[in-house]
Amino acid sequence: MASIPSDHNARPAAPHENPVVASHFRSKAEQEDAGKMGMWLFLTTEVLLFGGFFCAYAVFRMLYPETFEGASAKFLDWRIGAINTVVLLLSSFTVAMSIRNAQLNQQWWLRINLIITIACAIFFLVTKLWLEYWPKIVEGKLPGTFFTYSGAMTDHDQIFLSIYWTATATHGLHVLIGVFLLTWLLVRAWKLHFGPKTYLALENVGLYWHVVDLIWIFLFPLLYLV
Amino acid sequence: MTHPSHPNMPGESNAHDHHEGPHISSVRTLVTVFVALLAFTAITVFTAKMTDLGDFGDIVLALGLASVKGTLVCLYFMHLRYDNVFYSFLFLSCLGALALFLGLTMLDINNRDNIDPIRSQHAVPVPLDIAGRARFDEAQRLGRDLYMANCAACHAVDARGIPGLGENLIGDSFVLRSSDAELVDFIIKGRTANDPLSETGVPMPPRGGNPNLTDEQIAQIVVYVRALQPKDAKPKP
Amino acid sequence: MRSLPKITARSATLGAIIALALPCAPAMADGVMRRMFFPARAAEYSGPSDSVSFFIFWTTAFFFVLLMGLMAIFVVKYRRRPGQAAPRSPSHNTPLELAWSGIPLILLGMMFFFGARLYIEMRTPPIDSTVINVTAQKWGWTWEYPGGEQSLESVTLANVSSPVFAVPVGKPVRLVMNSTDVIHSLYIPAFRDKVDVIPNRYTTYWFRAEKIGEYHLYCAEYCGDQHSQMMALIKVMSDADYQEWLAEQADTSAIPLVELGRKLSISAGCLACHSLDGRPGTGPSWKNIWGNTHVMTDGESVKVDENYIRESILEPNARIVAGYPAQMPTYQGRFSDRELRAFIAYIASLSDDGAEDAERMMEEDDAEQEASEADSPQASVPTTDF
Amino acid sequence: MSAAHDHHDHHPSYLAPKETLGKTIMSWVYTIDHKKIGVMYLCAVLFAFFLGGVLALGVRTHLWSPAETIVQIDPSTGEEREVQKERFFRDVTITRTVMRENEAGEKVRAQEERTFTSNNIYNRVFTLHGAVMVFLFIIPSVPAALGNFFLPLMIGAKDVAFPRLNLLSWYVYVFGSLMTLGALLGGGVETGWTFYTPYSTSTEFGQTTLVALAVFVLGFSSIFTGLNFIVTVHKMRAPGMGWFDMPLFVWAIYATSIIQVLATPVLGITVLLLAIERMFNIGIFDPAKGGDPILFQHFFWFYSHPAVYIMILPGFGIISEMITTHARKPIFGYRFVAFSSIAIAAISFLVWAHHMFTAMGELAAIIFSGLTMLVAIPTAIKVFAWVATLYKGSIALNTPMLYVLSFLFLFTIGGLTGPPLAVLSTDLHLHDTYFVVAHFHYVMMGGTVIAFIGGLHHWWPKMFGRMYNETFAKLGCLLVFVGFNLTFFTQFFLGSNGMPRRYATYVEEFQTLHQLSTIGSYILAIGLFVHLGVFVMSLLNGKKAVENPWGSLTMEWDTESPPIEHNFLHEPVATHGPYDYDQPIVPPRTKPGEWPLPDMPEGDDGANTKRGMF
Repeated sequence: MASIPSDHNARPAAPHENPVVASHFRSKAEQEDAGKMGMWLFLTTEVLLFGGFFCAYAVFRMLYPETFEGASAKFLDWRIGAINTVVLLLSSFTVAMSIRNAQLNQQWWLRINLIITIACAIFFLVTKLWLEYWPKIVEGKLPGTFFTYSGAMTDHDQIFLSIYWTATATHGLHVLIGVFLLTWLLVRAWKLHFGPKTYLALENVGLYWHVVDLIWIFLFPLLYLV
Repeated sequence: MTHPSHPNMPGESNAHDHHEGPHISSVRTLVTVFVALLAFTAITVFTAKMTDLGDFGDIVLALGLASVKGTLVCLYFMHLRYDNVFYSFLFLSCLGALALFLGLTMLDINNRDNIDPIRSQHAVPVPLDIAGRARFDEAQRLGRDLYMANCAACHAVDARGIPGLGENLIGDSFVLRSSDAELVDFIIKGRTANDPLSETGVPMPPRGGNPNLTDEQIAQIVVYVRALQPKDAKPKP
Repeated sequence: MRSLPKITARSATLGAIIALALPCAPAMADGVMRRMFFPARAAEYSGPSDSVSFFIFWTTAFFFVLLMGLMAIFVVKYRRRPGQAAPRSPSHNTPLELAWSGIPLILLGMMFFFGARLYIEMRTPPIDSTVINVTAQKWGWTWEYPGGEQSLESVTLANVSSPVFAVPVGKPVRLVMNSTDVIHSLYIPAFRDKVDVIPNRYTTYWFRAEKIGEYHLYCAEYCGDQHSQMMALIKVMSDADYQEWLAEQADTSAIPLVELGRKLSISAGCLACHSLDGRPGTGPSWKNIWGNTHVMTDGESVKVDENYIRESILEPNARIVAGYPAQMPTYQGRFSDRELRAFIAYIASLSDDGAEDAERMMEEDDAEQEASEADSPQASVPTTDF
Repeated sequence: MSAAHDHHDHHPSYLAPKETLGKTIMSWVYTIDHKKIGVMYLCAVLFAFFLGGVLALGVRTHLWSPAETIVQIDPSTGEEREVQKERFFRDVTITRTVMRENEAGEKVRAQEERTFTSNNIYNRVFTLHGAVMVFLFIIPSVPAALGNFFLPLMIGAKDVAFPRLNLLSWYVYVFGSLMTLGALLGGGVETGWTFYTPYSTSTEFGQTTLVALAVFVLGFSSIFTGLNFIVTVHKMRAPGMGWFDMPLFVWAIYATSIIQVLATPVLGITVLLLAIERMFNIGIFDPAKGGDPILFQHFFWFYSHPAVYIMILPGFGIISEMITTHARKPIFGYRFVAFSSIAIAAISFLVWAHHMFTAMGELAAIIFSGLTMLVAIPTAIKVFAWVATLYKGSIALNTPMLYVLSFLFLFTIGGLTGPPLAVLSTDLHLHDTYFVVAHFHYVMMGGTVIAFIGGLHHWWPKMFGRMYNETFAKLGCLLVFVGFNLTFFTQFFLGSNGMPRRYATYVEEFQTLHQLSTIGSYILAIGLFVHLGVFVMSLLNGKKAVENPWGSLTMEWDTESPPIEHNFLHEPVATHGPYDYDQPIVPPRTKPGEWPLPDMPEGDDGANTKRGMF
């Protein structure tokens, strides 16, 4: 996608030195502002999408406080949640750093920070699947039809589990999408697509990644702690 | 291939707001924010696990700390502090929409039976709640007879259950943990055998299979069963 | 050029006509308007509810006439004429704009206030209300009167046999409602109220009937195939009639078994799904099924006999006839043993070759009735099926 | 790249065919031109409108007679007798093959019969009528078809901010529509378009899950369109065009887009949870498992009430454009009208639960009833402003203006029948009756659809460069107006007399009104077909349209009819307001100078946007 027309005999300019403005924009600034505003608008939709889970959580917590008070300790291990929180915070930090790297044209640091971010994201997913989801599947701590856990104490445990599974699975899906986006960024970083003038894609994916982190910041205490 | 912007355009100002170049975060700021986030996470975990502020207090504290963390992420990692103020406005308006959604929905669900002062008493009449201690003994006596006539066949005369038929009512955690009103409600509705929460695999017929049992009589049965339970058992008020 | 005073004069005339018409409104409202707009008023709060409606109606009608009148005048007066440009006129007028924001706000505030005040009344049942337990299910209503009586009377509404429910005139009645399956909504147009009936929750509908008569009851929340046939007839009767009616419903022992089954199948809403003419509905038709063999969804073949019918009523989803949805709610705890036998006898009697079986069951029942009457004259002590 | 653009011939219209048929088709399939996408949306939504209309006629025809063939028991004698009534939908028995275990425990194929009763078929038809009309037609109709075409033209931009996202939104829309059509063919849905739980989670023999997922997919299309428009309005206005120099259609689309972006995600999560509930019984909305069916209604209406304004706001915008142009008057109270759009968008998030007054708690009901009253204010401001705009105008009684007048008539009725539904005590009587049906058809069809058809006439010369037959168009308008009123005005009386909605059968006292309504629906359908004929004839041999046939002052008329591929030959500059009809002379809009137009073939146009944007 990023091949540069090379019918000129001069050295093809590195992509990050030669930003392209699409024909329907009046200027590069207009294009970049538009791109970023589009991303922010998309992020508002993400927040409201997860808002549905938060609303369901709040309502059922209000209806069945006895279930929700005990459920986190009964079904979830806060240590795994805490580790994952730290990992996500670290990845957020490295993404923020990588934007700085692009702004200062530190190409190697940019790549290293992106690699750390991707590693964190994959670590998060692996922990989630291997240490959290798999044991629960084995024990039958599943929502709805698949709920076979034998140690249930209150009527509404499975409501908690339904919210836990749908919310964390949706969040996990966003992390997975983030992994793909970050990998795409890494490939582009290797092709020198990012520099002080051209880091919009990096910034936008970064914003997305921060929102994924932000949602986890709220999911973690609600599901694992209180 | 591209064309430069028009420098003399009168309406340029609406196209973009920052000319002086983007803000570059310093390493120190980012590291400080990251460390602060870790610290707040540690505080959240610590307070939730080690202190007991009650259900409500725990939630308020945890959400308060999460909000602080979220604000830090927004302001510094997401650059809102230095960026176009319209983005902050956008983000806040979506949080506002979310707050409306959450707040008004909870307002409805929390208050749905409140305005009518007598309905909540009559919907599921529980003698313990409306008649107080005075009628307790009588209710227990009536409940015993009703229990023997309607429940003993499956739950045994001593209420300790019959394998393959009825659950043990004295030691069962479900019975112990449920409030009186919940138990009455449960008996009225019954439970089918294929309900995933059924522990016996045997259906509990609504109203114990006797349609003539009134809600009040069921409540009397509950009073009787409570009397059989160990003295230190504390069902929810 | 048209001068401004002329227009004002014309608007003033229009305004005067409307102003003159307004005082007549209440008088008209009670006559022609009410017949056009609303069904009979039968409950205490039907009248107040209509009054709020008419307040809204006349307010909105005023604005409608005003707007459409102005529009019509402008269109005629300022229609395009060749070679004549539009005269200049101001393109905004802040006081006017504020006025047409503010005045509607005040009127709307009044509407809201009247409506909310009446609403609180309509949702606060008096403490001395008679409580009737209402159960809704696909597709029928069951009213359980304070003494445990259930309606056995039925009428035909929209070609469907529907139950009749009696209520006393002048006394507050409170329906405590619950649904066994999906959301329904109890709606009696003559009472001007409807309340949703929600599974796993009790909702309340109260009224004080004022006028003796017969009124329709509908289900107003969409609930599936026979939603439109989930009707009933409310009979408002004098207290004496009401007590007599209750006594009639209470004593079923004199009703022959097949007849009892027929009555129950209407009042319990069975016929919403099970036709009597052989046409398949949501459930299999009852015509000629007695003694037949059904193929179940799991491939098993089952003969329709006493045990099978009993099981189908009490545990309907244990075995489903192939080709039908598992829709039927359980009737566990709803019928006495005799009532179950009544169903069986009635279904048997609907088959060409089931008449003998039905006869036999009726004879057995007669014998049993006699025996129990001899045994204890008051057989209304709660008994268990276990 | 700086080609000479002095000659129009070098810049063919966006409709001009390419060298070969294949290339022409490809130029549409891969297009990122907002005009082509707008036209493709137009075709798609008109198809949806046709489909929904046919389903509506089915509903109305079925309701011609009150009840079906049934065995009736005479209450006095206890005898059974048969009553015969012809109805439109009949019982249908289908045979299907199922896998079944035989006695030996092996799976074998077996034939199974299943009967769909006429009621059941009626339920499926009205459900799909609602779902198709709401999700496939009205929501995308004005914003995605007319908005896509005219929003960039009206603000003097070459395209929307994200052209590819725009094309993607069309494909997502088509995909969602195909899922809905697939559901229609695969057995249909019988839940009502509102999918209320627990009914929707417990029905069998239907494609509820598929339709829920289709709605999820369509939500993305809606979000993409809204997001695109917000950024376009913010960033791509012509030089000199401030916020209060924008046409009111742009304001309306902007307000609509805000709602689309903020409300649609909640619909997404709602239908997603519904689909998961149906697949895995997770119990969040299922009362049998401790879930709360009323919570579903909150979720659903938090989107679906604002969605009402997604439907009607763009219609308001069209009316503002048409009324100023054809009365040659500046809109009365521009700022009040512009802000009222934003106010409606904001208030729309506060009123959703007035759909649930019979189900919810009393305190919340009172609060929501009070908040609902607020919506009436900005709406009233608009209607007053439109009528005031006519004052001292020069009103041309052509088809667009006739549509404006019928809009004002119908929408005012629709709006004024809102208060009885927002006031608590009266709503208890009218909720879920035909009164509601009539009310929202007056708003959605009498409002949005009338504005949409009027707008099509208004902009038709610009979109396709052809005039239409004025006489037949007026005839169509008359038929639509008469048919519509006959269809739906009767329903107010049905409703206030206590006829509940979604009824396949009804008691006989309502028959006369139902039959009047059915007759009206056929007149309405004939009127719509007249319009279809007018449009087809116009495309085939309509008179060629000039650049600005109505003498309008908004920017989209400053280019050729139909517009060239890159909209404007010279860069447009906002030198005067959109409604300066009272100015004796308006300065020309074009600014001499460079206005780069790529002269490459349409299919390769993506090269220009290669890296930067979506």
